[in-house]
Amino acid sequence: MVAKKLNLKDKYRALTRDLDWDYDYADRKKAFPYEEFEGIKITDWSKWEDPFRLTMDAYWKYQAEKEKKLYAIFDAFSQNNGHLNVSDARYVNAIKVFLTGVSPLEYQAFQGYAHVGRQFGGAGARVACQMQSIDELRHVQTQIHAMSHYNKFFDGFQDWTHMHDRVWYLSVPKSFFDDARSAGPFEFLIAISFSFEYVLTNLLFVPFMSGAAHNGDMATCTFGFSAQSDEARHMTLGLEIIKFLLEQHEDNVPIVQKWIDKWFWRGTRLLAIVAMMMDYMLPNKVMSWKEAWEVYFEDAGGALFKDLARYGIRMPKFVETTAKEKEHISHQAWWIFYTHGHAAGFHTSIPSAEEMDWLSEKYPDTFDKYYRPRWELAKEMEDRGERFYTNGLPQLCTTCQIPMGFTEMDDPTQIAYRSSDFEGEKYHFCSDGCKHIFDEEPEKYVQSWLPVHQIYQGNCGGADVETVLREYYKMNLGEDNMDFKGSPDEKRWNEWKSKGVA
Amino acid sequence: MSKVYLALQDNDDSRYIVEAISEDNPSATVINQPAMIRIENEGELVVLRETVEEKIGREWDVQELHLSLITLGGNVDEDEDQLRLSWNV
Amino acid sequence: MSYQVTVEPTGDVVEVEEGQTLLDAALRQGVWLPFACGHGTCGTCKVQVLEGDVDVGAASPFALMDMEREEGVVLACCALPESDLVIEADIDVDPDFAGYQIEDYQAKVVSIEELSPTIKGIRLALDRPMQFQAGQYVNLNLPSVEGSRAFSIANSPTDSSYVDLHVRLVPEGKGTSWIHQTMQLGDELKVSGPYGQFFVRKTDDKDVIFIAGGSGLSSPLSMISDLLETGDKRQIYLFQGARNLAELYKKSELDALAEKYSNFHYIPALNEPLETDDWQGFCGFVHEAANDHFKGRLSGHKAYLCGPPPMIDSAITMLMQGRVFEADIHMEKFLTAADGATADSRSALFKRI
Amino acid sequence: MTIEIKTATLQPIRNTFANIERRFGDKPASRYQEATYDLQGETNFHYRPLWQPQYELNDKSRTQIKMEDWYDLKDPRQFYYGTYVQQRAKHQEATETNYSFFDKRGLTEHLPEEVKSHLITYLIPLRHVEHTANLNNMYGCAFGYGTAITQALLYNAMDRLGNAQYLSRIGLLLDGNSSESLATAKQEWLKNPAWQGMRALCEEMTTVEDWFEVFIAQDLVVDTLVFNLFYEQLDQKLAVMGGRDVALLTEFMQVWNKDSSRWLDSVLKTVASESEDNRALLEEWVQQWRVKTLAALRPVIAAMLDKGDALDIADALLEARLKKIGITR
Repeated sequence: MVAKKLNLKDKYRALTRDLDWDYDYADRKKAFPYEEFEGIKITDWSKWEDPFRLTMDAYWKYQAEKEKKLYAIFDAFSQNNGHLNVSDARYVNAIKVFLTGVSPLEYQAFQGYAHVGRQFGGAGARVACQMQSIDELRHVQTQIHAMSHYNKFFDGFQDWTHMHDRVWYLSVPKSFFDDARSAGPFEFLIAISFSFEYVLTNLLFVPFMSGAAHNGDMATCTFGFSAQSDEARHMTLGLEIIKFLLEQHEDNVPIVQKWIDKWFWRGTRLLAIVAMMMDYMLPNKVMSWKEAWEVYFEDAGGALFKDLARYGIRMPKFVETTAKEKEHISHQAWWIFYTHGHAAGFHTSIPSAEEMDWLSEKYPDTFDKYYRPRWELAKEMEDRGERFYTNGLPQLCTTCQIPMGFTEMDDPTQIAYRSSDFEGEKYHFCSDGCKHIFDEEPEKYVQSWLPVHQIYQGNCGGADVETVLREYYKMNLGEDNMDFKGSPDEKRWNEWKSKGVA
Repeated sequence: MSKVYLALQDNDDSRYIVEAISEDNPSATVINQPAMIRIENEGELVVLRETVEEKIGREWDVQELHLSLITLGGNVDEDEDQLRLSWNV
Repeated sequence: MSYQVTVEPTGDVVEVEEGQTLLDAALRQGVWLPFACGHGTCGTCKVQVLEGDVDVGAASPFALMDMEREEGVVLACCALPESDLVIEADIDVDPDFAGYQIEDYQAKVVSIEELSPTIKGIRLALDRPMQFQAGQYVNLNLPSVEGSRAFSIANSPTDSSYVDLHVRLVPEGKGTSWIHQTMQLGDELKVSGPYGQFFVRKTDDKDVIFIAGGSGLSSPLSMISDLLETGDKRQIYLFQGARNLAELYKKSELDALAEKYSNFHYIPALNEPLETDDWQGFCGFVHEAANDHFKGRLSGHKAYLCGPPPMIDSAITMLMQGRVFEADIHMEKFLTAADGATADSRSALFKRI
Repeated sequence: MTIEIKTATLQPIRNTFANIERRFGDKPASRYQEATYDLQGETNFHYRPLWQPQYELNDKSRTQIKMEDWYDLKDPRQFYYGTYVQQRAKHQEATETNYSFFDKRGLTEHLPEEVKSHLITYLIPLRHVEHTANLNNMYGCAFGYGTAITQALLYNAMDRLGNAQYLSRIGLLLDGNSSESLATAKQEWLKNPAWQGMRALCEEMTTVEDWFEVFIAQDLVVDTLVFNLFYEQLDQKLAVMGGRDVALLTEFMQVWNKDSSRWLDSVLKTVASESEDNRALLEEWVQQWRVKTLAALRPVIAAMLDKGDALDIADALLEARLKKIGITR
């Protein structure tokens, strides 16, 4: 008998989706209980198109090969003291932000996809999510292993997981994923697979990867490339889920639109941290945040939303605000950290004269007018030995949890304040986008664990900032925080460099 | 009597091997150096397959030691269950 | 210098220019390949090279591993052909695709008919019968015109000793100008075919909607004749669009078919009827006629679109708003020299439309 | 041999991450440790799940089992992602060789019809049991606490998908890729009265709430019995019937079971020895699911194996395992 060649699509179906069956003895709704409460209507799971057709044998084979290659590079990196090859020790602060702010999100993604990878009633969708779950676990673990060597030579990496659960600015990324995971299964997928992985992920990974490459960071660059090679599955899952929901039932369209509006805005707020990294934290610059936004969102996203329009989906709400924000957001975010540098787990710094010129060139309409004067003043004060820190605790936006430092985009001298009343309490927001999100689901956002409120309420081990930083955050004060200038990181770096060790 | 020693590349497999050696040779000294782990002991040093397997969580062939080995000092006595270093008198 | 790349398992042929990537060339020529990042890091667009030489380009070592490189796998988004190629991609072959062999034929012009002021119908007798599926096209090599020109076959496959083609005169178009102005009865031409993935998915028993514009009546005519001649009982709707009555060709033939077969419905639409046309039918664009006929609820149908890109684009939007989606939309875009360079940056949301 | 390698003197300022140092002291840590301990968020969750407002996102009370430190449930195989996939890739490569050997030598044609029909009626339907195991291990991964156990459950879940796919490929070998044998085997699973007990049990397991109970039911009780009955006892019977070669196709599952048992035994031993409450609870769960599983298996085993004591043999094995783990005394 000559075996006929089974086409890949039919074979994959036979090996995955055909494993499931219709229940006769137990209540299937009890086995998959969370599919309906969001109002999403699934009429026919069989219409799910498998976004990729990877069986476990091939998965093991290819992923093992990737891991072998990746860990060979990690081993070589630490054996050769690869950290000495970075452009400047200041660069390392960018990856401190990554390990404390982003890697725990990969972990949350692992958990979120494990949940939906169990809960979807459709076997095709489930298996796709399971594979993403294990990929996300891979990402967090390879990131830890890539940073493990840096941790041995620089401050600020050592308590990344403890910090993620507690530190004020890390509640921005943490609340983002807590929000997605606490939502229903379909919202989770629109939030993470579509809005984040498909629409915005290039803005996170490409700048970090090319930033690493431009600054001589072989380890980060390599895990970045290695992680991106899994993204094929993740991005196609993002596209499949949105098409599937939009095609299943027309009542899903407004629900999906609402989620896109919400998660696009939440995503842009989360990315403020990438914006400041690109413009201020990389000694060797890649491109400006504004340019990255134009290439990766405005062009690519524009084409996507043009296609989505056919389903009756429009551009996310407040997208017009982001067109203005790209001129300001990185400068304002870095200013927040500069003024609170004593409470940050990484080192801040004032841009050098050359860097300011670069910023002027990249932001001809805004930098010289609004931001250069601030930095020049800060520099003057620093030179006089009067480096200042803002001592009070900032008010936080209830939704995105970023301190209220962003301005009205039509008047960059005016801090933006929005507020809503709910059950007798007043809640504050940094923008129309964040206020809108709150107003749609106030019961959810009143639960936010706002770090500043918590400190005031005495839930963080003390009322004064120093005790909180030392005891509750477990920061090594004088080592992890404050400016790069004068830090132990700087001192060691200069010693290594002057001795010519390498 | 002089010390016998093993120097291993500082990689993940070595960490389990060192853990096993430390357990089987309580008097041995472990010195972590850049990219390298040196274990030395007065008189004798033994690497037992069984202990390494327990630490590393899989089957382990004594000859796999050579994948991570940089150098050693002492006369070698190796079989399928162990590698023993000592100075022949 | 350009190379010909044959994409298996569909057999589509793509011309790739020097320095152009496989993916770019394929997408611009309407051949869909799976892709996502577009710059060599994700690996979605892996294809297997079966014949020929390729430069793998800037593919990330993680997206394309050494063992895959050794096996001749490349990423279409980075790969630059260095010879003619045969590649195999992860695309589905439709169960309704007959996959008739593409061959070269010698053809003779046996009739030239004026179908409308801008469209000529020509019949080419072939040196031997050509098996094809209704909806497919042929390539013509015309004297003194570089390259080949594609035209859909308008006759049903029942008699395959000849092909009927509908040729609209494209202003500045060298090929169509030659056909309209120079071609004579008895001229000999080289023809190759059959090509294309446009055919009726008969295994899906949904009712069908055809939307045709300009000379795009050719394929639907062949497909409808084929369905009706083989006694297919599903409901068949043909929406034919033209500017005015003179351009609405084959009307009486189609009226007669509708008369003869109760499951065939013919709805012509004119978007700029002349006063002298005394037009009683639908006024407006052809996609509007379809939308109007079904009152915006088109789900449960399969749709076949054939015509110029703007018509296709409007029809897809109308269909999707009427809840007919990609899996049920099939089309043949008539790209002319005038449409060539307008390919925008596109998303990976849709595969075929 | 005394060659000294000269290295630059660059002293690290710390040996590992602070959380690892707090647990194991200031010394270099293994990759397993750095990639496992304390990874999961533990406090200050922002919102309660809309789908389970009675719990936090990560919540220890999703099971009645109590652990002082859930990270005690470490994996003796030291599996983090990298070591996991590399280990499985090795097994996969060997398995691939077996399958292609089987295929190339046309061993299907040499199988007696009776063996083929046994495979379709009894072995291939197990892919649906494996599918259930995939769901059940994902359940534990999603609702469990601490990376030590949740990552191992995820690897187990993916393994079960792999097992189901290998079982399906046996079907494709038998039917020359027409999928007919898979369709027939599925009908057996759905319609054959002998299978209905097992099918009902599988369906029931996916509705149980306590994730640790699901884990016990599936990975300890069902798996111990099923692997013995279908991969050992059935294997012996097939060998007698002239189907010795089938072992080539099920080797992966056998190797896998050995590997996974090592992990399971170690984890459950830790849980059972943590407290008498835990042990008693485990025992209660085991006894409940043991009774149900034996009843569910009885008809299919009676039809499949000629030996009257097949179930007893499997059950004795389970009993021995429970003793070894310390669940029963």
